[in-house]
Amino acid sequence: MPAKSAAPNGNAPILEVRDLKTYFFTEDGVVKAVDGVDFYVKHGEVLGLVGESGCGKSVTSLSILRLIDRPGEIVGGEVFFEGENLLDRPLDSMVDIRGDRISMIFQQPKSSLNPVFKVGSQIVEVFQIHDEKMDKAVAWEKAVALLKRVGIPDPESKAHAYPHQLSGGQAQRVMIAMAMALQPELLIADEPTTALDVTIQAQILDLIRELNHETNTAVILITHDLGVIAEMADRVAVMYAGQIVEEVSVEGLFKNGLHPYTQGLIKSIPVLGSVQEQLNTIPGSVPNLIDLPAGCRFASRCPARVEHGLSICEEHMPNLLEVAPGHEVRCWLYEDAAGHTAPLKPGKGKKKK
Amino acid sequence: MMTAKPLIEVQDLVKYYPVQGGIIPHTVAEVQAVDGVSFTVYEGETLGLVGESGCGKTTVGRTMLRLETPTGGEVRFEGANIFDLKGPALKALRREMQIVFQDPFASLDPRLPIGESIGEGLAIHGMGNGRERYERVIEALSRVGLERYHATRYPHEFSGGQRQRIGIARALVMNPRFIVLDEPVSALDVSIQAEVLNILKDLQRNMGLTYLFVAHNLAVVEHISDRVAVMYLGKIVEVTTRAALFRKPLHPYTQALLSAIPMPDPTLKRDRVILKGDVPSPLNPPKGCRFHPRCPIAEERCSVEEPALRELESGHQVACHFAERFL
Amino acid sequence: APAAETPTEEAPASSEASSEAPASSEAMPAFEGKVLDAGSCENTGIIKSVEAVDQYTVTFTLCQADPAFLSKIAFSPFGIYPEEWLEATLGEGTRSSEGLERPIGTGPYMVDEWRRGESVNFVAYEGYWGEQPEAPALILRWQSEAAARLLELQAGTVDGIDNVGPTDFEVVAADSSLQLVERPALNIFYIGMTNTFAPYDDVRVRQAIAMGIDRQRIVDSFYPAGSEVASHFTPCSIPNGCAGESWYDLDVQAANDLLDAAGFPRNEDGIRFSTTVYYRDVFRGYLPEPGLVAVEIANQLRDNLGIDAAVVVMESGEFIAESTAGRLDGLYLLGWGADYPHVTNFLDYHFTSGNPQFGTPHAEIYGPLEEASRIADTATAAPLYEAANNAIKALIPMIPVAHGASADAALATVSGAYVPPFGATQFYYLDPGKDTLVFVQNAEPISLYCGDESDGESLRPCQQAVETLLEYGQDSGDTSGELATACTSNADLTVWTCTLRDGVTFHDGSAFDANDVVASWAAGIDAANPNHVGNTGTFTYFAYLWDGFINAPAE
Amino acid sequence: MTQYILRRLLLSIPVLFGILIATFAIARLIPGDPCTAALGERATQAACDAYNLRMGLDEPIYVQLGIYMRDVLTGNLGDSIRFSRPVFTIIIEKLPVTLELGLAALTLAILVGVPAGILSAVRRNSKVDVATMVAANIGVSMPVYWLGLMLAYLFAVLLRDTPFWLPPSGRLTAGLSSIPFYRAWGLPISDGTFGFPIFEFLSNLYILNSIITLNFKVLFDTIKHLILPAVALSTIPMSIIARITRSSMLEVLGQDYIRTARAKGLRERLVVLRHGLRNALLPIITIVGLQVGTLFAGAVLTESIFSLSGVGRSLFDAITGRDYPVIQGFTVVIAVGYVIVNLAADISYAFADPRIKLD
Amino acid sequence: MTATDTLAAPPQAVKSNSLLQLTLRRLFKQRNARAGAVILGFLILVAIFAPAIAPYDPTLSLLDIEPVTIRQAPCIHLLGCPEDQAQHLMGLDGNARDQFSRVVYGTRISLFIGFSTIGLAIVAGTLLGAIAGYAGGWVDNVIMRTMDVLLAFPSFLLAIAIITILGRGLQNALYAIAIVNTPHFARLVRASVLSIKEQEFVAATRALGASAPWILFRRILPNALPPLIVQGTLGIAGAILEAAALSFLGLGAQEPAAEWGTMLGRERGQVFTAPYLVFYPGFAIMFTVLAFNLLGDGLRDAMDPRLSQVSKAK
Ligand SMILES: Nc1ncnc2c1ncn2[C@@H]1O[C@H](COP(=O)(O)OP(=O)(O)OP(=O)(O)O)[C@@H](O)[C@H]1O
Ligand SMILES: Nc1ncnc2c1ncn2[C@@H]1O[C@H](COP(=O)(O)OP(=O)(O)OP(=O)(O)O)[C@@H](O)[C@H]1O
Ligand SMILES: [Mg+2]
Ligand SMILES: [Mg+2]
Repeated sequence: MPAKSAAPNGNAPILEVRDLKTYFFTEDGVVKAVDGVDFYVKHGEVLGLVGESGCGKSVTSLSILRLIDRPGEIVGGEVFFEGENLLDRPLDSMVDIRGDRISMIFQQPKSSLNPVFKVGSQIVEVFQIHDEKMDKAVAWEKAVALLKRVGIPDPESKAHAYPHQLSGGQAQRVMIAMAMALQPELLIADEPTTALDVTIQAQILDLIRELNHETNTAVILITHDLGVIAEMADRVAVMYAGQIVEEVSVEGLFKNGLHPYTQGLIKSIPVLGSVQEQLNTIPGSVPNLIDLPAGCRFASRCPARVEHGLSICEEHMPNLLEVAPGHEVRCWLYEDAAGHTAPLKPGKGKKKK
Repeated sequence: MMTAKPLIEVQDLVKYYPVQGGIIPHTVAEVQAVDGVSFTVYEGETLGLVGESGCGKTTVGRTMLRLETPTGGEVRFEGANIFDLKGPALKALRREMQIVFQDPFASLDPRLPIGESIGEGLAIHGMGNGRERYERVIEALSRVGLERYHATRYPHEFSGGQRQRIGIARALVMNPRFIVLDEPVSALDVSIQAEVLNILKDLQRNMGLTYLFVAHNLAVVEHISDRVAVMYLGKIVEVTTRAALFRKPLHPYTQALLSAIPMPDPTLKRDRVILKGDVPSPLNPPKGCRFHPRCPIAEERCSVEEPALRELESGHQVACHFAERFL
Repeated sequence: APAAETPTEEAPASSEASSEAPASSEAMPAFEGKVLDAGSCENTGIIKSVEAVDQYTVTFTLCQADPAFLSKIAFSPFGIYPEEWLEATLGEGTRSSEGLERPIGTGPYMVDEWRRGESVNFVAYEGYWGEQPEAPALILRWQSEAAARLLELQAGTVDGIDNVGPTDFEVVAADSSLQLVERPALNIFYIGMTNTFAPYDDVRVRQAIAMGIDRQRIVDSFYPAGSEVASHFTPCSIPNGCAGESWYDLDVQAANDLLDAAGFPRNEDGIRFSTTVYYRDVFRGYLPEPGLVAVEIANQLRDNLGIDAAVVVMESGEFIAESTAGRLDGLYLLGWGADYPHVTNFLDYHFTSGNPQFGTPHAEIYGPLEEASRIADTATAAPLYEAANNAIKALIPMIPVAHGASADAALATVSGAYVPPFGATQFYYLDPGKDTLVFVQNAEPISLYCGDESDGESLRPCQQAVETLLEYGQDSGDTSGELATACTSNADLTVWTCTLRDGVTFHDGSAFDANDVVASWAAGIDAANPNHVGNTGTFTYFAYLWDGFINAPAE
Repeated sequence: MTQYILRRLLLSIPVLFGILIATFAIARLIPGDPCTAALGERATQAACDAYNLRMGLDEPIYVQLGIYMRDVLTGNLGDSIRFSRPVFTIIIEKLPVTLELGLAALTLAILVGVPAGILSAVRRNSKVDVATMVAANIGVSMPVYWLGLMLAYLFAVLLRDTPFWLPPSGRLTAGLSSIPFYRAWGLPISDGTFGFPIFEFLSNLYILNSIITLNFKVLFDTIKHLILPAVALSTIPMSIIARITRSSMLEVLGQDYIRTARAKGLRERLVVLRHGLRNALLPIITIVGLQVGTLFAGAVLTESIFSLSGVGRSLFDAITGRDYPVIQGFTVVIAVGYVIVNLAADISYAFADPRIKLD
Repeated sequence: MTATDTLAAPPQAVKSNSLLQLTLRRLFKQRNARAGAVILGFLILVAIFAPAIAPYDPTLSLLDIEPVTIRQAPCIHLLGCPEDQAQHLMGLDGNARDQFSRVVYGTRISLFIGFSTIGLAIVAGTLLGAIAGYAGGWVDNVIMRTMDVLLAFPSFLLAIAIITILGRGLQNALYAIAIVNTPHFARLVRASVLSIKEQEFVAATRALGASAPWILFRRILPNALPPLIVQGTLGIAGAILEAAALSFLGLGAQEPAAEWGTMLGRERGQVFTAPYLVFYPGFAIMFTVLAFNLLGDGLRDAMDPRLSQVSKAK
């Protein structure tokens, strides 16, 4: 495992998201895709964001760059980037942040590149957007250099290729080249390898790690693959139905995951080399984001709730509380009715009846 | 289990897809999707088939069920070559062999209540009257953990995991002996994936089914398979028991594959073999050993001579000139 | 025609043309008169021969007396072209666009250019033998929609328009900046029937319809002012046209009695029988609103007589072919416009023994007609026409309905505007008060070689450039001299001698003489003549007015 | 790419052959006698026989077809029955009228339709969007000829004596004429000159002709006459283009690469115009090609209403007049032109979209 | 507190929603579609109750019945037309028939034209397209090249040509329009068949041993239906327009039928003198065509897979 980099600027986070709420106002109702998300990323750190499909990971990342389109809208919260609340900026001036200071790579590399432009010129565009005076030829050379750097064979000629002429792995490398063109302070990688084969995934993850090391870029790595998290992340935030339910260091997550959902998730993955006869499952399904329950969103599926016979779960929403240094959980098992951390260990819950 | 008799023998299976081109469209090239694949599936076992995207896994499965016309080779079901069957005989065979697809959404007709989807096979084969068919559908549903009232609902009303269970029920209702599971859990979230895998295992145990389990996720394959075959670019490069494969992989590709899998354990330290380059196109596969351009141990010979699938240890076959090094 | 003696001085425009003409301007050679001769009357219609007796005298010899001869030869298809020009541009193998688009005649205007799709442009011919036109330039355009034509006139962009729509008569009359130029109603609209089809084989049915149709209502509602209900088939302004009894009055009761008697009782819906009203959707002076009238007649048949009639519109050509061959099994709406001012033009064409149009011809009708057609004197012929008209009324081969008025319109500033009853307006009489006279007609001409054209839209421009031996009066069918100063006949009307005008030159500068007359007639009427090519080769009016070609190919 | 184009060309050959057979069949299947149509209502049987002999109408049908094919392939479209003129010449005269009208309408349709569609897509569900789409829906539902009549009524009658008055018919005000450029320049070109049809064809495009001869009076007059028919004719294609642009733009704006462009920091206007429009234009090219057919249908009616003597009107007249050679010639030219336009659209699509197989 | 004791209680057996119901619901959420449906409903009512709505027999000439002249201007009492005159909302036509009654009756013909032509075209197109798509090979080639040739002619020209062959009249115009529209449906069905043929649920049916006709008629065609319905609705709009245009030229419906295009064509010369005779029939055509266009657009959106994904994600 590569060594985790230490935050150079002390503990001041480069990005801090507070109580972010992004809703989609659809014909069927309001989809509360992100409903009060809090987390932070420190300089040079890799934060993993995990959760099941549809829990709001992508929407969260898009909200940071304010790329949410109608019918979606960021309805509340704050996104502090280097101390500035991005949500207070005029939307027009977000273009100064995007691509320059915060950049992003997406899950589907091939569809994320414009099919009618050469990949070289799509990289050149990044330079020219943020430095209008830059000479086209200079920009092109820089683009070729970047392609070389991300390991594209024969970069001079591949710069002239159109996206459809690249393989998925190559396209993702082009995306990464584009994202790192201006050496951003923060890189958001939204499931960057889901569409790729295992062997190619390893190459791409390697590349992101390299970027993180060499330029000290902070990374938010979004994935639903706990294996990727284990290999890449320093800290992890677990999302469930539009909320962060647990935030902890990566070791802490696997050794001492506290939230019942986290635990269920970890137990349900088949692990290479350890043969289990039955896999653990999480019964039921994710609640409808339009019609959310009043209490804990995991309550209906929570085995701990049944075990402990907690009724508060279905009535009130627990808070995200720090239960140990650098370890936050959103669960009634660890909170008392007054909103303080309760000294509870999972499996030994007090009966609330 | 290993003493069981072979249920299906695949021999030198070849499937090329013609590529049309030219001013007057004609076949200008062939995609060598499957190029001489042989393996045996024993009664009651699960054979895992892994490999990267596009290496021909699906094609193997579909060709075995005659959903594609083979270019060459044989597939014997209990000794009879199914490629020779026609008409009623073929129809009868269809009851024995079933398939569950990767995409749980695309594999169900969106305008049919799922009960009808499941019962369709019974109707096609004229099995039983309406009532009996209905009962069997309900039974199949309950086998996969769904309720009676689900029968009248439509696919879009189900979650991915449920849909995949419906797909399984559709295969089950025919009482088949062999099911090709073509990446049945790849599209699902981990928690749902676990649920489906559990069902598959239970069913196999209870009904004595034989599976060909196609997947690209090695951990999943390891979890469910008795034996595993690894494919690379239309060829099988290694076949062996689950234990042997994960303990002592003999093919450099298998090794790389295993090491490339991110393990959900941050404390684990591994020496990773990161392969260079991309998977080459099956349109124009490399000469000699198809893996040699990316192989860390490739030598001159590999680019000229194609390695045969050799049995190095009992029940452990490898297609590599230098596999002995890893023994 | 020998080239002009003084080719260039007066007519510079013709210098080019005259240089092409054979150079024979030395002393006048002895005149060699050409002859067109059918040999016998077996091989021709009425015309037996046309002969250039001397340089300025032409003789027409006929196979039978023709009292209408003078009226006929004034008709524009019989215009005179230079002999050499005909050979050079309209002969077999020599026909060119020049021949069909830029006719060379002797008229006051010559065709400058035919801009296809847009206009035919004329300029005054400076060498014209008569007076120069009032407007030095004439532009003829076309527009098929009556409303749009009127709009152009109202906008003042044109000086005159053809065929004012029936509903627009009042509009024009009421507009002080416009003038309505009415054309006498020398036509007949009739409802045709074929007596070989049931139930029209029963004269009682025909009579019932004749009495059951309210013709007055049709004329009042669908015809412009000046139109009248027909009392006879032929308009009264034609001598002998109105001889005999007038047509039936409206009598619905009597009509129904007749139908009852004929064995067509009403069924429970009040319907006696079903039939069809055929028509073509083509505007004609005799039927300005064909669609409306067809529906009106169907309505009247149903309401007055209990006859259920479907209205069927047919393609024009097909309609004419079917109706004139007597193959339509219902009623059909057709009419006739006078070609020349003689009663034969109406009656003989429709009711001769050989015409199947109304089914089996009636001897009671064609008998007197054949006899009358050889009589030149109007009064002598009168009793015969009276007999024929009375027979028509009694036997009802068709029902005459209306004589439709039609009118042109012009700007009030145009002086001398007129519409002649026969032939087309000669625009050189009109003074628009400016250099160019613009006139809009219904449609584009088909070609400008009018020996082979029959539609008014082609004949009108032809008539500006090409002259005939005689011309019609401005307000009557009387003829007067044009290229001929006079034509006289022998006593039995079979030999006509025309004295030609001296000193007339064609637009190309060549001089006009008797041989040009013979050549022009030969091209039209002699099927064996090498110049008998024309546009389509039909030469409709030569064949029809003269009862067939000389040397017509055997059928 | 060349291979793609060649293949597309090759694929159109059977269609072109089909067109030839079809046009031949259509002309022969039309009931009625060409003779009476050609020679008039009073033609005699003898004249008709002679006529049929002359026109080859007495040959067996397959011989006629063979002759017809040979003639068309050698560029001989025959002579009009009614006008005794080469069909080719007639096309040279009529086609420019329709072309000018069609191009004007198409230009108008694109110039209005595309921006309207973009605006509508970018401001989805706004008032602008709703208004544009209501207008577009009304536009496709409007009968061309009716709109033409209404426009004529409005501009020629109601607005008479105002500066907005527009002429309801024709190509030029009477008295004005567009002098062909070769004559205006005194070029020695006449009927027999090599390439004359081309000169004549070009000079019949009045706008072009009056521009190159600097005759602005005629130019403005031509444009004035063109406005109403072009507007009437353009409504349906305009509405269709606006709708396609909108939906295509909406689809494109929802694509992943648009998000990428935004994430790069590109300004919204450029995102829409550079990344969005470029991709959204692709289906529009195809639609524009197909609109040529709509334009033609409209031209038949528009030319009738505004009395323009173009291909549409002439063809309609030829059909009612049973002028076989004209029907055949025009139909072949129109169908072939239509095929070529759509071929061109396909090929330009291939140029515009790098994803189409480059050989 | 029973719920706390079980996990993920099974959802109650609520009434199931078929895709059709879903589509309909989505359809009626759209302004466009709602407007279209309302107009269409109105028109259907007008068509059904035409005899009750129309004050006069649409073929009755009022000459001699009322003191009228042909093409008399509208007389509307509300707008000040004297009460002692009979009311004619849209004036009288060239045959002195009440135009309002004719416009009302015209609804019947136009709706009939729309539905019957497109119905025919869909049946023929589906047959041809399904055969071509499913059989492939030379059958496909022959059918589709023929369709290509038909498509190579601008459709209106083709329709005119067909009518010229068959003869004028409403019935022949209907055939012509049906023929002209058939290739579009054939293409659409073929494309659907080709793509649906490759869908996994078809492979699943094949794996069950289904025969070719079974697959074609039970799996493929029902799924090819949605685009067909959309195209059909829009096609009806086009067909009504085309039929009216043909009638306008005198090639379609014939007198005395109260067909809007015929009415318009007959009186087009009156646009400057009696504009009401041109305005109302034209407006009626536009209104009707608009209804189908709106509905078709709405249907397309309602069946759009992209939109259905949003609801799937929930
Ligand atoms: N445009 C939209 N309109 C309506 N709902 C939306 C829209 N975009 C996203 N959502 C909803 O927001 C929720 C969160 O979506 P998001 O894409 O963030 O999920 P995710 O966690 O990234 O899932 P995945 O792993 O599948 O990418 C989902 O339930 C989705 O249905
Ligand atoms: N119908 C077809 N026509 C042409 N080529 C095909 C066809 N089906 C599959 N192929 C090609 O054959 C090769 C093997 O495809 P196959 O679907 O069997 O791969 P796979 O191993 O199942 O991949 P994945 O993991 O992506 O499902 C691929 O290169 C594919 O592009
Ligand atoms: Mg996501
Ligand atoms: Mg596969």
